[in-house]
This record gives sequence, structure tokens and C-alpha cells, in this order.
Amino acid sequence: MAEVLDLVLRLVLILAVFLVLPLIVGQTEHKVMAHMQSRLGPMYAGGFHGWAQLIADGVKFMQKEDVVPAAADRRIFSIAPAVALVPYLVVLAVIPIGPGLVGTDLNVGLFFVLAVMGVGVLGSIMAGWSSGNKFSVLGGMRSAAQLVSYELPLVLAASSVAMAAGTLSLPGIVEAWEWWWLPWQAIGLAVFFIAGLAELRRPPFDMPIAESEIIMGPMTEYTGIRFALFLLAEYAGIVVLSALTTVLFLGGWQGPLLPGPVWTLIKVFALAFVVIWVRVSYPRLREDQLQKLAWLGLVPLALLQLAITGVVKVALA
Amino acid sequence: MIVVAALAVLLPFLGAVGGLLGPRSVRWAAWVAVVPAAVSAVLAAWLAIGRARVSGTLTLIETGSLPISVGLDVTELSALTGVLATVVALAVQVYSVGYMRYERRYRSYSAFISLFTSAMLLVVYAADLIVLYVGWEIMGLCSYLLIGHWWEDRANSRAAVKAFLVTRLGDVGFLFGIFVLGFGAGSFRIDDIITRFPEMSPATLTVGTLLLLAGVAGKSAQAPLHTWLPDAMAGPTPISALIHAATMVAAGIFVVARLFPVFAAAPGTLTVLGAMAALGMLGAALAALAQDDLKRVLAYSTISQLAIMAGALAARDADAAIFHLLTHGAFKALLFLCAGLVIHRVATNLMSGMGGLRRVMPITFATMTVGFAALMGLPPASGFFSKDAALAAMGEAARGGVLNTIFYGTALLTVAVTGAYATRAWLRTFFGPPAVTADDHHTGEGPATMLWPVVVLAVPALLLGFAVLTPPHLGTAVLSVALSLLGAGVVYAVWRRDRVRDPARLLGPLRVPFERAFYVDTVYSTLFVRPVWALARLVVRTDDTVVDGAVRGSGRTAQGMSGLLRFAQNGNAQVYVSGLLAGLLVIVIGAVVLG
Amino acid sequence: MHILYPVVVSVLLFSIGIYGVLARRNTILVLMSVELMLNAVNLNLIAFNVWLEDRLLGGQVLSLFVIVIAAAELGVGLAIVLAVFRNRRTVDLDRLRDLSEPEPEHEGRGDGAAAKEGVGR
Amino acid sequence: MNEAPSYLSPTGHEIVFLLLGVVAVGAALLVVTTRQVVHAALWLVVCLGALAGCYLVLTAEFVAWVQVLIYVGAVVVLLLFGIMLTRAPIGRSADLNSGNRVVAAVVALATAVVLVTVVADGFRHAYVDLSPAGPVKQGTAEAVGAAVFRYWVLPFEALSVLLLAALIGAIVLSRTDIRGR
Repeated sequence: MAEVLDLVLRLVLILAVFLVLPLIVGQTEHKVMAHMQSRLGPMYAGGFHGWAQLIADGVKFMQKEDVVPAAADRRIFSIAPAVALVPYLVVLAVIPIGPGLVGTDLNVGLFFVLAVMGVGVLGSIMAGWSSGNKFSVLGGMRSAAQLVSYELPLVLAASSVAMAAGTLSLPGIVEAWEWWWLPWQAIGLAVFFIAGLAELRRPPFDMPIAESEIIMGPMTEYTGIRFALFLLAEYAGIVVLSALTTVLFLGGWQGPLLPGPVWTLIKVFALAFVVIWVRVSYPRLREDQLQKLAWLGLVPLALLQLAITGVVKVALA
Repeated sequence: MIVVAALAVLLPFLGAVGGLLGPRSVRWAAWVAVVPAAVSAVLAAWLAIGRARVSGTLTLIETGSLPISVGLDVTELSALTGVLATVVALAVQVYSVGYMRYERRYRSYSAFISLFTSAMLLVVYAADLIVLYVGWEIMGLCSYLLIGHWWEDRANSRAAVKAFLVTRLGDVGFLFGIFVLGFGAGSFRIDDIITRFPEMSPATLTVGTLLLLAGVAGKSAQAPLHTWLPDAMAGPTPISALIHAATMVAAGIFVVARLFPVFAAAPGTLTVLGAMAALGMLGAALAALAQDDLKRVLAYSTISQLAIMAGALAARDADAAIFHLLTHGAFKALLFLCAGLVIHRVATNLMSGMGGLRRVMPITFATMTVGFAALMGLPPASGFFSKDAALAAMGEAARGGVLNTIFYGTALLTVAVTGAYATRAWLRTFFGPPAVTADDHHTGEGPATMLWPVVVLAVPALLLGFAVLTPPHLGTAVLSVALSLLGAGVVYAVWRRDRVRDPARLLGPLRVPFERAFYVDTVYSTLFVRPVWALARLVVRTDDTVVDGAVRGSGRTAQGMSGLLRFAQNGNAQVYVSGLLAGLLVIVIGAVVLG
Repeated sequence: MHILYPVVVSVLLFSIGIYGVLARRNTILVLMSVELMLNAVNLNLIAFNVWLEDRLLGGQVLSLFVIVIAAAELGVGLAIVLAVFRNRRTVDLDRLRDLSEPEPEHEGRGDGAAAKEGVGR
Repeated sequence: MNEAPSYLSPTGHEIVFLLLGVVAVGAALLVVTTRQVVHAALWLVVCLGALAGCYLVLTAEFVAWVQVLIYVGAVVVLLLFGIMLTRAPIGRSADLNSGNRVVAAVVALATAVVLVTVVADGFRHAYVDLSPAGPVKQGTAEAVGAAVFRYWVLPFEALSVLLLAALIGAIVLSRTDIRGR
């Protein structure tokens, strides 16, 4: 009985985290972007610096009409946002926040994470195709192409860490982490983070969405709560990416003075800030540049990282 | 002597071969046509003068049951008929040199006449019915070729086909008659048949002779198979002379006469023959009375005269029949050749286009007058004696029964009508106002080659009656001459009243049926031709739908079957894999069940 | 656990895959059906691996290999399908019949398009 | 391989497996019968996911996640990519089934009947204990990795060459700027 209670408690906690963290990231994005662009951003909702802006947004989305285009494939159109969102929720369940603070400690946690995150892109393809709109289809296809391309460096970089740690379990990796891994796995860190950004289709890798070209791509036809779910999925994706990078490359909860979970949160938010920062700083990559970066830049770098890891591992052994 | 007979038959045949295969020169063709005919005529005359029966067998063909003897047998009857045939043929050949000189196909024309002559002689001299039949059929072929000589005209070729088919219809019966008699007698030799007929059952005799009679009716143009003869006028005039006088039509009468003892033993057949003759003689004479075409007048008169011969045969007097055949051959050839001269002169067959030719063509007028006189049976022309003999025979027979009396009456009536139509033709041709202005091309008489045969033929036509030296039967002679003159007188009276108009107008409303020969052709066309056409169409349709349908259907079936086979090679990989897996499955099941 | 369950599921999946391969007209759907058949095999491999307690883990390793090969197969297969689509403007198996005797209407089109491209380049 | 318990008292594992199996078979049926190409691909995802669940039940943990990663994450995405490149329409397409359909159904049904008969005959008594107390615990990443690199190295390397070949082949086939001959 205690086991079941424990599980339920963990799941509720995760859900709460899942709902709260993306909101915070979203609000941060609003404010950080605004200040970087020399403006204030949301200021009114909730009183203090517009802290309740996203909640107000959510309310607004819920009130909006839920439009399904006549040419759309209705069922797939409805399922797509859920398919996009759920994988991130599932992934959160295996990410350790502190020692022992984890939804479930899976033997093959890293693998699980990578596998499930791959499913998320399906949502975007489904949305793109089912909208019955050529911009959406284009966006869906760009999503698919991007995912297939960046999946490879992502997995390679992650496997480099797994090699170094000698385990696929995420808590295991964090425990095995040492500070000198930072220079050792620096290339992997960069590759993983960049590839992860591309998987999330965040700027500067937002070719599939590109509102100025193909008008939000797969999301063109979405309104109301469904659109909100997509936005939520995006922010959840930022959280997941940041958390994974933290766990794999930055030592997770390890850190001096402060308790573990705090360290984890600090690292996650720092990475989230970087994600926002990158968005504001870099122009959008063209489709061919995107593919070139993946295949000519990241894949060789990831392979190099694998080689380095292997050599060091053998040398130490 | 048999060599002479064989030579007489072979020479015209060689002439035909020489004419067909020899050099392409009209002169050569003329010589090669005339000389053998002349030699044959001399040889035939020699045989006739010899009066001795000549016979010989060349070979015996074993057929398994009844042997066929290839041989010749010249009886008195044969010899006389042979003379008639060769003389007329010679006259026609000579005449044709003038008449057909500018004809493009003179070579084949003269060659066919030679072949015709040869075939007729073969019929006449044959010792065996099968050999006779060979000549009989060659004559049919030659008549077809010659009647259709100007085949470019569709009507001519149709007439030729008609002649061929109608005689062929009779020939079927003729052939089966030969078989019946041959098997009945156990031999095809004519002598054997004649000597052995008492052994045959009356039924066999009647059937055999009736079947022969069909062939005779076809060849000799007796009712109801006479319809080809008037149409045969489509051929060149000399051919008409040849067919009507010496060859085709004579052959039928000749065969009956030759086999007369057999016929005499079948009274039923003779009655049928008599009925046919009575029908033919009067009907044809009436038809002749209404014709406007000079050649058709002569053609119907031929039918009529042949019917008289047949009547004589039916009255059991073969000699009278043959006598009339000979004289008729002479004067009818003469009449046709004269008609040819006239037509040559005025360039039309129609009597309405003639008239007043007496002065322009005196020789023709004279000779043709002799011919008409002979036709009417006026003394002293040959026709008088022969017709008298025939009538006497029929009169003799008339005492034997009602039917024969009717035949006799018909014959007498025919004599009157004959006088009428002969007079009409004579008057319309040579008297009255000239219907055409003088033709520039042909002034005066025809060329010498045409005139000489006419003159020569006029002699027997006039005098042949004395040669036989049978005394005339006084009663019938007076009666027939009186009747003939009566007919002539009526026509002359009508003609006197208006010299331009046709004396046939006295027939009134009957004229059209007479002219159309009682619509026999129309009746045949409805009774036989149309049903045959319908049958033919049915056959064609059956062929199209059933036979062709079967063929097409089998083709389609094969295509369908091959489509099934092709299904395995249709390029659809899924089908291939289906087959593969199904086969694998069968093997697995087999392995599981058996293993 | 009864081994019969996974084996029967595997058989059913395999049969469904056969049906798809044989009955589907769109080449991509046929490829999907092939994937179904491969997965049926994988299920079998894993079930027997467990049942036989294979020390070498042959079943699981082989199923991994099968997955990898399936991915490779699909990559090449899709490349072929796309090449066919570029040349023929169709991926209907019914209309891809170059295995049969050549028929006039099947020729020319792809070649012509390719020739045009060649000229354009 | 001890004595097999009755089929009538299923364990928890069996119930879960059967449910997943039903989902997999049902989804597979939809894959081959649906009239929309994209739906077929999505049903394939469901089917493959259910199969991954089956693998999990059968303790093949690593294979299950590889299945999800490669099939769902890569293969199906590739398939959808191909479908969209070949202009699949939204809505039903009437011509997704070829004329071979009846034959195919017969062959497939016969295959199913034959194979089910055979395996039912052969594996009626086969049983394996999957409970945590049981002997089976071999599908972990360590175990699989050890097996691959200890016993299956040569096939693994051969497979690497195959993958390389497939990679090059796919590239050559897809590029339009490489002319034949």
C-alpha cells in the first residue's frame, strides 16, 4: 500500500512541477525578451510585473472558439496537440531533481527519455498534415526532416555521457558525474544542447514554424485550447531539454553549499535563460543551412566526442 | 473405218487446241478453224455414204463394277446426224470468218466452235453412255462460253449462266438416268442397253428414261426447261445457228432417237414426252408470234419445231423425228445465218427496225424465203416432207387414245400458228417501208464468206426432202399446207391493212403474255430463284453467325484462356507473391498433414 | 506465462502483414505491412528467448538486429518509392508493371520527364 | 519448464499481454484496411507501441525501448515523410486496395489458420514463469549489451556494414543530380 501511495504522490508532484515550471519559463521568456528588446513586457495582469499574464492568457485561450477547418482530418487534428504534449510529461517522470527525488528510476532511463521524446514530433507532423493546409503540410514535413536529422547527434552526444558514466540510469549518471567532466564532455554538451533546441523547433531552428514564411506551420489552423496545448508543449520541451542537459552534462543536483534540488533548479533555469537568449540573438537558419549544420557540424562533432570519451575511458581504466 | 470416225471427232478438237495455243493471228485461227471442220464434214459424209455400221473400242476402263468402254459406234442415225453437225459447223465457221473477223476474241471464239463440233460428234458417235455424257457436258461448257462471248455486257453473261445452269439441272437427271439404265442393263454400252432392255423391270425403264428425259428437255429446250434458249440469243448469231440447228438442241432429240427402243418400252415416258411436246410446240409458236426480236422469233420457233420432233418420237416414229431434225437443222441454220446477215446490215435485232430489205439484200431475201418456206412446211421445201412425216406419225398415233388425239390437234394448231409467225417475220423484215435510212457502213449484201454458206445451206434446205424420198401422206400434207396458208393468210390480211404496224396486234390483250412466253421466267423466278436466294442468304447468315461465330468464339476463348495464363505474367508483383505464398501454404499444409 | 499467447499474436500479425502486402495498392502501405510482418517475427524471437532462457540472449539480440535491418530496409525502400514517384507520378503497384512485357503506354513518360530534367540542368 | 498451469486462471502478466496483443492485432488490422494512408501510418504507431508493451511484459526491456526509439521515432516518421512526398490526400482514397484483395484475404486467412493450428499443436504446454520470483531476468541493457559485444560481435559488425551500404544506397537513389550510367 505504501508503494502505491508513494507512486501516486510522486506522480501528483510531477504533474504539479510539469504545470508550474513551463509557466515560469514562459513568463521569464516574456520578460527577458522584453527587456532585451528594451521594453517592459507584461506589466498589468496580477499586479506585480504582470506575473499572472500567462494564466490570463490560458483563460483567454479557453474562452476562444475551437475551430476545426472543413478540409481537416478531424480526429487527427484533435489528437495532435495531446501527442505533442504527453511525451514531455512522461519524460519528466524519470528526470531526477535531487538524490532519490525522481518519478521512477528506470534501468534504461536515458534510452527511455530519448525514445519518448522522439514520439513528440509525431504530434507536429499529425497537426501539419491533418490541417488540410499547404503551409501546415510544409511545416509538418520540415518538422519531420529536422527531427530525423537532429535525432542522430542528440543520441550520439547522450550516449557519450552514458559511456562515460557506464550506466543508462539518469540518477546513476548524475552520481557518476565529476567536475572535470565539464571539459571532457564540453563538445557533447554543445552538440546535445543545440540538437535539443532543433528538436524543440525553437529559434533559430524554427524553420518548420516560421510565422513570417509559413504562418506558424503545423499550428496555422489551431485556435483556443488546442493552440494553448502546443504552446505548453513548447515550454515543457524547454524545461525537459534544460533538465536533461543539466542531468547529463552539468551534474544535476551536484553542487556546493546549496541542497541538491535547488542546484538542479538553478541549472535548469540558467539553461532556460540561454534558450531564450539564443532565440532573441540569432536569426533563423535556412532549411539547407539547418541540414548542413546537423550533418556536417553536429554529427562529426558528436562522433569526435564519442572518440574522446572512449579514449579517456580506456586510459583511465 | 473407225479411224475415219475417230479422225472426224479428233480433228475439230485439234483445231480447237491449235486455235487456242497457236499463233496470235486471225488468219491462222480462221484456217485452223475452217480446215478441220471441212475435213470432218467430208469424213462424216463418207461415213454416211458408206452406210455401213462402224464400231470400235479403244479401251475398257475398269471401274470395279461396270466397265466403261471408250469407243465409237457409227450407226446410220449417227452418220446422218454427224453429217448435219459437221456441215452446219463448217458453214458456221466459214460464215464466222466474215461475221466475226474484227472481233477481238475471234481466236477463242472459233476454237470453242471447233470444240463444240468435236463434242457434238463425240455424242453422236459414242458407243458408250459415259463417253456420250462426256461430250454432252463439253457441249454444255462450250454453249456457256459461246453464249457469254460478249460477257462485258452483264445481260449476256447472265444469259450464259442461265443456259449453263438450266441445262445443268437437266444433266443431273441425265447422269442419274445413265446410271439407272447402265446398272439395269449391266453395261454402259448403248448396244448392250438396247439389246438388254427387256430384262429390266418396267419401273427401272420408266425411271431411267424419265431421268434421261430431264437431260433431253434441258439440252433440247423442251418445256419446262426451255427458258434458256430465247436468252441464249445474247450470243453471236452464228452461235445461235450452231446451237439451234446442229449441236445442242439436236443432241437431245438424237439421244432419244438413239435409245429409242428403250424409250419405246416405257410408255409412261413417251406420254410425258408427248405432253411436254404438245405444251412446247404451241406455247413456243404463240410466243414466237408476239416477239419483236427477229432472233427470238427464230428461237421460239426452234423450241416449237423441236417439240414437233419430240411429238413424233412420242408417236413412236423415230425416223420422222430424225428426218425433221435434219431438215430443221438445214433450214434453221439457214434462217439464223440469214438473220445474221440482216442484223449485220441494219445493226439491230428488232423487226421494228427492219423492213423493205427485199431490194437491198436480194440474195438474203431469196435464201431466207426458202428457209421460211421450209419452216412453214410448204412444198417443195424440205420442211414440207419432214413435217408431213411427223404429223402423219402423230395422226397415226391419235387413233390410239384421247391424249394422243389432243397432241395431234395441238400439232395441227401449231402448224397454223407457224405459218402465221413465219409470214409475219418475213413480211416485217423484207417488205413494207424501209424503217432505217441506208446504212453507210454496210451497203448491199454481206461479205462473201457470209453469203456463200447461206447459199450453200439453201440447197439442202430446199431439196433435202427429196433425198429421203418418202412419199408424202396425202391427207396430212394437204391439211397442214392448208392450215399453214390459213395462218399466213390471216397475217397477210392484217398486214395489208397497215404495212407499218405489227400484224401481231391482232392478238390484242394476249400479246403481252405471249411476248413474255406466258411468264414462265417470272414463275420460275418466284418458285425457284427467290427461295434459293433466300436459302443462300440464310446459308450466308448461318456461315456468318454460326460457323464464323464458332471460329471467332474459339479465338476469343483461346484469348480468354491465354489471358488466364497471362495473368501469371502480368507484371503485378503482388499477384506473383500471392501465387508464391499460396503455393508455399499448400506445401506446408501437405507437410503438416502428411508428415 | 503461456508461450502460446505471444506466438498466436505473432501469427495473427504475420497473417495481417501478408494480407497487407498482397492487397494494398499503395507501395508505402505495402512497406508498412512488411514492417508488421517483421514485428511479428520479433515478437516470436523475444517470446522464445524468454521461454528457452537463452544464455546468449539470441532472441533479443536478433530482434535488435531485425529492427536495425528493418530501418535500413525502410530507408532504401522509401528512397526507391520516391524515385519511382518522381519518374512515374504514381506509387500504385497495379500500375508498376515493368515486369510484364513492355506495353507502349508504360514507356516514355518517365524517360521523357528525366530527359527534360537533364536538359534543364 | 515446469508443469504449465491452466489457461483458465491467467496471471496478471498474461492479462496485460493479452490486452496489448488485442490492441496490436486490432491496430494492425486497421493498418491494412483503413482507406486513409496517413491513418494507416498512425495505426502502425499504435500497433508498434502495443508491441513494445508486449516486449516489456516479456522482460525484454531494452528491445522495447529500442523499438519505440527506432520504429516510432524514426521509421514511422520516415513513412509519414514518404506519404506526404507522394501527395497523400486528406480523406478516403478509393483505390488503396488492389484487385488482388480477395486472393490476398484467402491466402492470409489460410496462413493464419495453418500457422495457428500448427503452433497451437506444438506449444500447448509451453510455459514460462515471469513473476519477479521466477528465474527470468535477462532483458536489461547490461545483459543485452554484454550479449551483443561478447557473443554477437561479428554479426553486429556485419550489420554496421549493411547499414552503411543502405545509407549510401538511399542517398544515391534519392539524389536527382546523379545521372544513371
